[in-house]
Amino acid sequence: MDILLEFLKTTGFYQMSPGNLGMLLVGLVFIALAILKDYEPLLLCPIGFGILVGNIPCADNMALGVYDEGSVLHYLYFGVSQGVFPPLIFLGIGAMTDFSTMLSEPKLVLLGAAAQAGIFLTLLGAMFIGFTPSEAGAIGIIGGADGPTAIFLSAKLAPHLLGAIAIAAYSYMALVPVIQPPVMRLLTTKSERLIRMRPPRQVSRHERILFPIAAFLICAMIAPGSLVLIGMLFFGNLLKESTVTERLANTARTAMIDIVTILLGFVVGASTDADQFLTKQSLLIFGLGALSFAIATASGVLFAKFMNLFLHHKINPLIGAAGVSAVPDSARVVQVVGHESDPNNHLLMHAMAPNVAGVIGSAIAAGVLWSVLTK
Amino acid sequence: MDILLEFLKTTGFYQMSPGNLGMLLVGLVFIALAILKDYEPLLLCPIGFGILVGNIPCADNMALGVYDEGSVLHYLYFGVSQGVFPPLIFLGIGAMTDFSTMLSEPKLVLLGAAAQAGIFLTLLGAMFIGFTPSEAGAIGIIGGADGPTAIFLSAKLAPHLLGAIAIAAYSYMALVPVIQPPVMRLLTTKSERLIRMRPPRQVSRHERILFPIAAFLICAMIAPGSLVLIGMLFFGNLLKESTVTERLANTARTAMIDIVTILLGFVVGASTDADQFLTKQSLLIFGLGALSFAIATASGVLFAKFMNLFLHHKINPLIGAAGVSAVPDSARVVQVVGHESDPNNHLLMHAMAPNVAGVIGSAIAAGVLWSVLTK
Amino acid sequence: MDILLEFLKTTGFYQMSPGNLGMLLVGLVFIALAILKDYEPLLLCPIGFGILVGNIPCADNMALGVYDEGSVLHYLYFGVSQGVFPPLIFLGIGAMTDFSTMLSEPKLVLLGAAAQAGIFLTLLGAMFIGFTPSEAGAIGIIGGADGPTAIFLSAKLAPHLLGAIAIAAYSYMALVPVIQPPVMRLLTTKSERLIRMRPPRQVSRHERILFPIAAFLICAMIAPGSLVLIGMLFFGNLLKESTVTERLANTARTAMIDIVTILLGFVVGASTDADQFLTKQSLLIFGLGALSFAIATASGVLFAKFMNLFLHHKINPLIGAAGVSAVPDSARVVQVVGHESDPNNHLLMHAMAPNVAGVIGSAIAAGVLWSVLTK
Amino acid sequence: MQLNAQAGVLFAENLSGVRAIIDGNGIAITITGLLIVFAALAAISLFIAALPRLLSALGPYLPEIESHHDLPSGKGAATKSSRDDDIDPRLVAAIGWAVHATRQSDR
Amino acid sequence: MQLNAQAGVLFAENLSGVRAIIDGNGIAITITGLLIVFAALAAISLFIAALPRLLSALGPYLPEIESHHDLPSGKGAATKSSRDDDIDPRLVAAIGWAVHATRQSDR
Amino acid sequence: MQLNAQAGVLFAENLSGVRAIIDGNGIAITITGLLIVFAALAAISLFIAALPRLLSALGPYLPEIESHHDLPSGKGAATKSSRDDDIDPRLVAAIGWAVHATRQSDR
Ligand code: NA
Ligand code: NA
Ligand code: NA
Repeated sequence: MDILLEFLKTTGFYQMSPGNLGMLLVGLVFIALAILKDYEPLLLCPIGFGILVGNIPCADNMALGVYDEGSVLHYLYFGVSQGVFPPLIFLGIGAMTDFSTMLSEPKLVLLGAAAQAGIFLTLLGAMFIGFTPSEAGAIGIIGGADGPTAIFLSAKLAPHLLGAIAIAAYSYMALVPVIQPPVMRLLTTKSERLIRMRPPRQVSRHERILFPIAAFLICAMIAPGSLVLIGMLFFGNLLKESTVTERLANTARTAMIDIVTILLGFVVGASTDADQFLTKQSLLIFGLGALSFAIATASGVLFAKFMNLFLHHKINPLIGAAGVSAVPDSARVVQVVGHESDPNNHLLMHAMAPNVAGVIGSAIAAGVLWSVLTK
Repeated sequence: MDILLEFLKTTGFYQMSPGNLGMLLVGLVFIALAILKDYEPLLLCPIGFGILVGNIPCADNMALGVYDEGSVLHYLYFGVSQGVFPPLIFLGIGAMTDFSTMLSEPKLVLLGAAAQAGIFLTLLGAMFIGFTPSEAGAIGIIGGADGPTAIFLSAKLAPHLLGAIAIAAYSYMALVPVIQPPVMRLLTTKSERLIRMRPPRQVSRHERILFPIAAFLICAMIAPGSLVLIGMLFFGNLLKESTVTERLANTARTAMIDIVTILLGFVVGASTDADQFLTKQSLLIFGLGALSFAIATASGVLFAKFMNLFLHHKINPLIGAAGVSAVPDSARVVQVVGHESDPNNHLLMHAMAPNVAGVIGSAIAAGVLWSVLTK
Repeated sequence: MDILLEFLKTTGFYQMSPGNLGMLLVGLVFIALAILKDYEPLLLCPIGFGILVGNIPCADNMALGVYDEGSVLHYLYFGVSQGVFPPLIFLGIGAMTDFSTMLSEPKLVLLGAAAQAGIFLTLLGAMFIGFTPSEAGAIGIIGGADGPTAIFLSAKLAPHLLGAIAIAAYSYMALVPVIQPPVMRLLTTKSERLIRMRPPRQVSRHERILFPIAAFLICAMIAPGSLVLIGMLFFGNLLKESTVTERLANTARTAMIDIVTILLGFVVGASTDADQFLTKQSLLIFGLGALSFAIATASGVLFAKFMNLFLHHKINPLIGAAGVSAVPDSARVVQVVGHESDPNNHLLMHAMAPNVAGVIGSAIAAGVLWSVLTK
Repeated sequence: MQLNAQAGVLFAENLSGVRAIIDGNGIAITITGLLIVFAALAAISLFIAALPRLLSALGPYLPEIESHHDLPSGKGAATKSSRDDDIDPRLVAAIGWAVHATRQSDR
Repeated sequence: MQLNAQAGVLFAENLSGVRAIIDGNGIAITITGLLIVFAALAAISLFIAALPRLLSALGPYLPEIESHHDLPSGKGAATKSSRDDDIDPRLVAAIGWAVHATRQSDR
Repeated sequence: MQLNAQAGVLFAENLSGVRAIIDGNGIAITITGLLIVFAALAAISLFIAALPRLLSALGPYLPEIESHHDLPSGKGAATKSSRDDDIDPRLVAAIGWAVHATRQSDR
């Protein structure tokens, strides 16, 4: 009965470590938040279940985990480790995003730039704590509040931190309704929160078709490092707006993005094996991540107040908070916080402009960081 | 005109062997069974056409076949040879399976365990005939009556037998309506076949959401080797039952599983080049496969009779036959054979409980075999 | 501020070359033709945007382009460079093609053979100009008027010309309404253009199921080199016609073909980096490509006139032009040109027969060329 | 070909018969396998049986699961949920026709 | 760049003109190619022409092809065919409205 | 494990504090990054602001964008557009029922 005894040594019970047990709890919490609180369920549910899968302890002679050459999870993880999945998700996002609000209120685009200050201040913080410049760049991008961008950049600059950065980015994106409101209330006065925006104008079809082409050329010429992410985003949007490629856009925003979302979330979760994941670095990354979301929110709000110094039609500074991206949750937060002060003030549509601008902004920031920090 | 003569030597007519001709006939029979008899058409039709493709003789200097480095079919076959396709199919199956019946009648789960005896007795038989332990394990899994599990395990334990094992597994799954009924009639009395089951109780949403999470943890802790298959199965089921990820579940059970099913069937068929496939071993595997299905059926039925010794509300032992999995065909066979004795006895819904338990059971068995037999 | 200066050197403005600028214009023209003229938008729109992406100049130390090892575009380009995408597209085309017209008028199949003369005469022309035999074969296949076939063959015979050949093939497929009509008018008399065709007969389900199986065996036995393309085409068609695999056919002709079409077009476009693409060879290839479409059209028309010498019920020779494939545009051109002479003469349905036969014909031609020209 | 040849060689050298089963630990593997499969499925069976009692004990603490709507992919709210939009125009036509026919026939 | 340069070299060294065609077996390739393409498509054409007669000869032995239903993926019968379920609520609303409006206007 | 260990070593050797920021060009990176992000989004913003004027200036030369139909995949016109075909029979039934019920109740 050696075989049975040998087998029992390979079971999870025999090999379970406190770290794995802790991570299993984290996975369960992610799933609970997704199902009970409806926090980004399309991301937290796959990541949560992936964490469960990644933290079942396994014998060393079986290639099972994300990091084991030749295992199925290793092949699926390829899409993450080589940065293939994020651009495909951007393609689908492009094919579902409507840039109309942004086209009708171009000045709000700048709020999407301001919120990226969170990225760079976090980078400085990470350097201060002792991370290398490359690591600091990858950690800073958490402040971009954009999962695919964070995965793409950390795969290039700091692959050994990819798991922690991805989990931090997605966790805080899910926690946007918790993190942002206090910062927003702190930095705005009651009268600022009451400002109403003018209704956006109607945007023509010609504008919507020309925009993705021109915006791609502008971004890619200025920051070629963002070429792939930005290219896929606007390519998807052109497929949507051109109307002659409707069937392609439809597949990109349904079957294709769903398949990639399932696999990406699952393997990102499965990459959090406690042995690799529970380190002092990961904890620091989580701390810096929370900081970066707060800074990004503050930057957006303060920049809106700064713009108001020069504008005749004032901007409601709450809208600046949507510049962090975390589409669409931070735009919803703006709506909710605005609602508290004036139940008849509807800011959601206006907040979408800095919201999608923030996606572009953090992709450009990623391109700059990649270009500057790569050897 | 050397070129023309040279070319004529590369045509199929010039190079055709009796083995290839025989396999072409097998392919045509598979397609005919799928279309005319409706036997598992989603599997037999792709496999059958794949057999045609794999048995057109080709010149050696062109990389065309599944085993030729750099050929298109070789790249597609990667999903089979590395075991990537089976977990993806399990993801889709999880997203379409309703475990309600099983949740309402937990004791029927044990029938899904009993039927796996077919796997292990076939393993002993294969060792007896002279197969190595690894080969015997891969052959035994045919008795699990689960195509993806069989492919996954043979890719790990005996890649050189993968084609024969896959074809045997899928053939007998299609032939379940032929193999099972005589065994079932032989081992049950008329009065046993007349036993009626109590109607299943209603299952709450909380139960259906908690089940995939808990069942995954139980299985993966006990048999980590089944981690990937079982993980994907219950992950898909959680996507379905959580309701907050409905769009992901929907893609997993339509576009994703369809694409993988097409490619998997096609390349499994194309891997049966007669030169590699028509061997004494393949014939032995086919013989052992038929045996394993019969043993599995008998084990399920007999274990149901054994359980009845202790139960107040007796189980109709026909239901034990559904424990082999081969979802949903063997559950239908139970319904049909029960119907013969009493046209008002509807066993289909009850048979689904051991049927899906059998899927779990054979995935666990595969995990144990992999763990025990791998070096 | 070295960092800023260094960064500015990596921007597109600093590195832009006249060649890249020219290609960006070409990309914009492709997109404009797709959206404004509705010329093959599902192909020209992805290719056009891909050309934009491929011609943004990038720093050498970032792996961004199609030809840079380890870049995302490189991984996606794998499907083109290894010929994986074309068979998958053929699978989808098979699942959407209705061969009924061809089954009801078998003699029109020969027109699909005649039009392939364009392939071989172009091959002679390319040899005459100084291309190697392998290169000449890959260039000749442009005359097959079938994008996936052209990509598949050039990946095998002349990978360094793949970009130019693919762009030429798709450009001329889009320009079929411009290239074909003058040739057709030149080679037919008014009275020939007025010939009416008999209405096609009804085709039975048995015929439609048996056809893909038998046609596959015939083609693959005669030209094994066409095995993969032809195999996928008829496999897709069997999935469609068998009716028992409707869900697989449906996914193959929607989600699957859409995903592959998006990626293939995009990376083919992105492979046209001016440094690699703007060469004397590319210009020659474009010239030969235009020639090959004209020759193919002429061959089809003239062969129809030749067949009329022996036929009682004359064929309208315009239909011969549809033999080039370029499905469905060349069939539409036949309808339009026929319409000019007699507004009540509807040739579209009849033109579909040589049109789909032309797809089969060029796949076989590709198989022969591969077999004859490969070492 | 090569794989096969290799397999053939192995096959020829293999033991067979009861000796092969004993040397290959066949019996131990079988017992281990069946034990584990039964243990796992019995554990699942017991868990399922205990689940309703567990849930009713937890009842007061358990959150109500709201009927959630399906969010678009966690990003891109500025989106057009394509599926909701494709009311088939033919369906609208059909409804229109049905209503029209109803009213016609009522007159 | 490298590929291209290499190709350029080949190109410069290549023969051209009629000599290149002869040396490269151009004529033989063309004849072979066209023969094979015609042979294959003629064979298909003949097969199609013979098919109706073949089928009517086989008629009595040929099974009727039943109208099959589409099975869910060969596994997982305990499934919910999702596509059948998604009657758009907006459509139901539209129908309801149409019927309501009809009745209103009839009064 | 290895990756981690390696990272740990790097981490231990790394500088930290203000010195690390200066040595790592942190300030320059931050300024460059923010400048580029603002430059790009400001350029987009200006382009968008100019777009309506640009379009109205180009107005007479701009082609009308016709409402295109969606072509099947650029090949295979002899196709069946599957999506158009799936009017749900249950919907037809529902419409039929609704109309029937309306007429019934009107009588
Ligand atoms: Na952002
Ligand atoms: Na089983
Ligand atoms: Na063609």
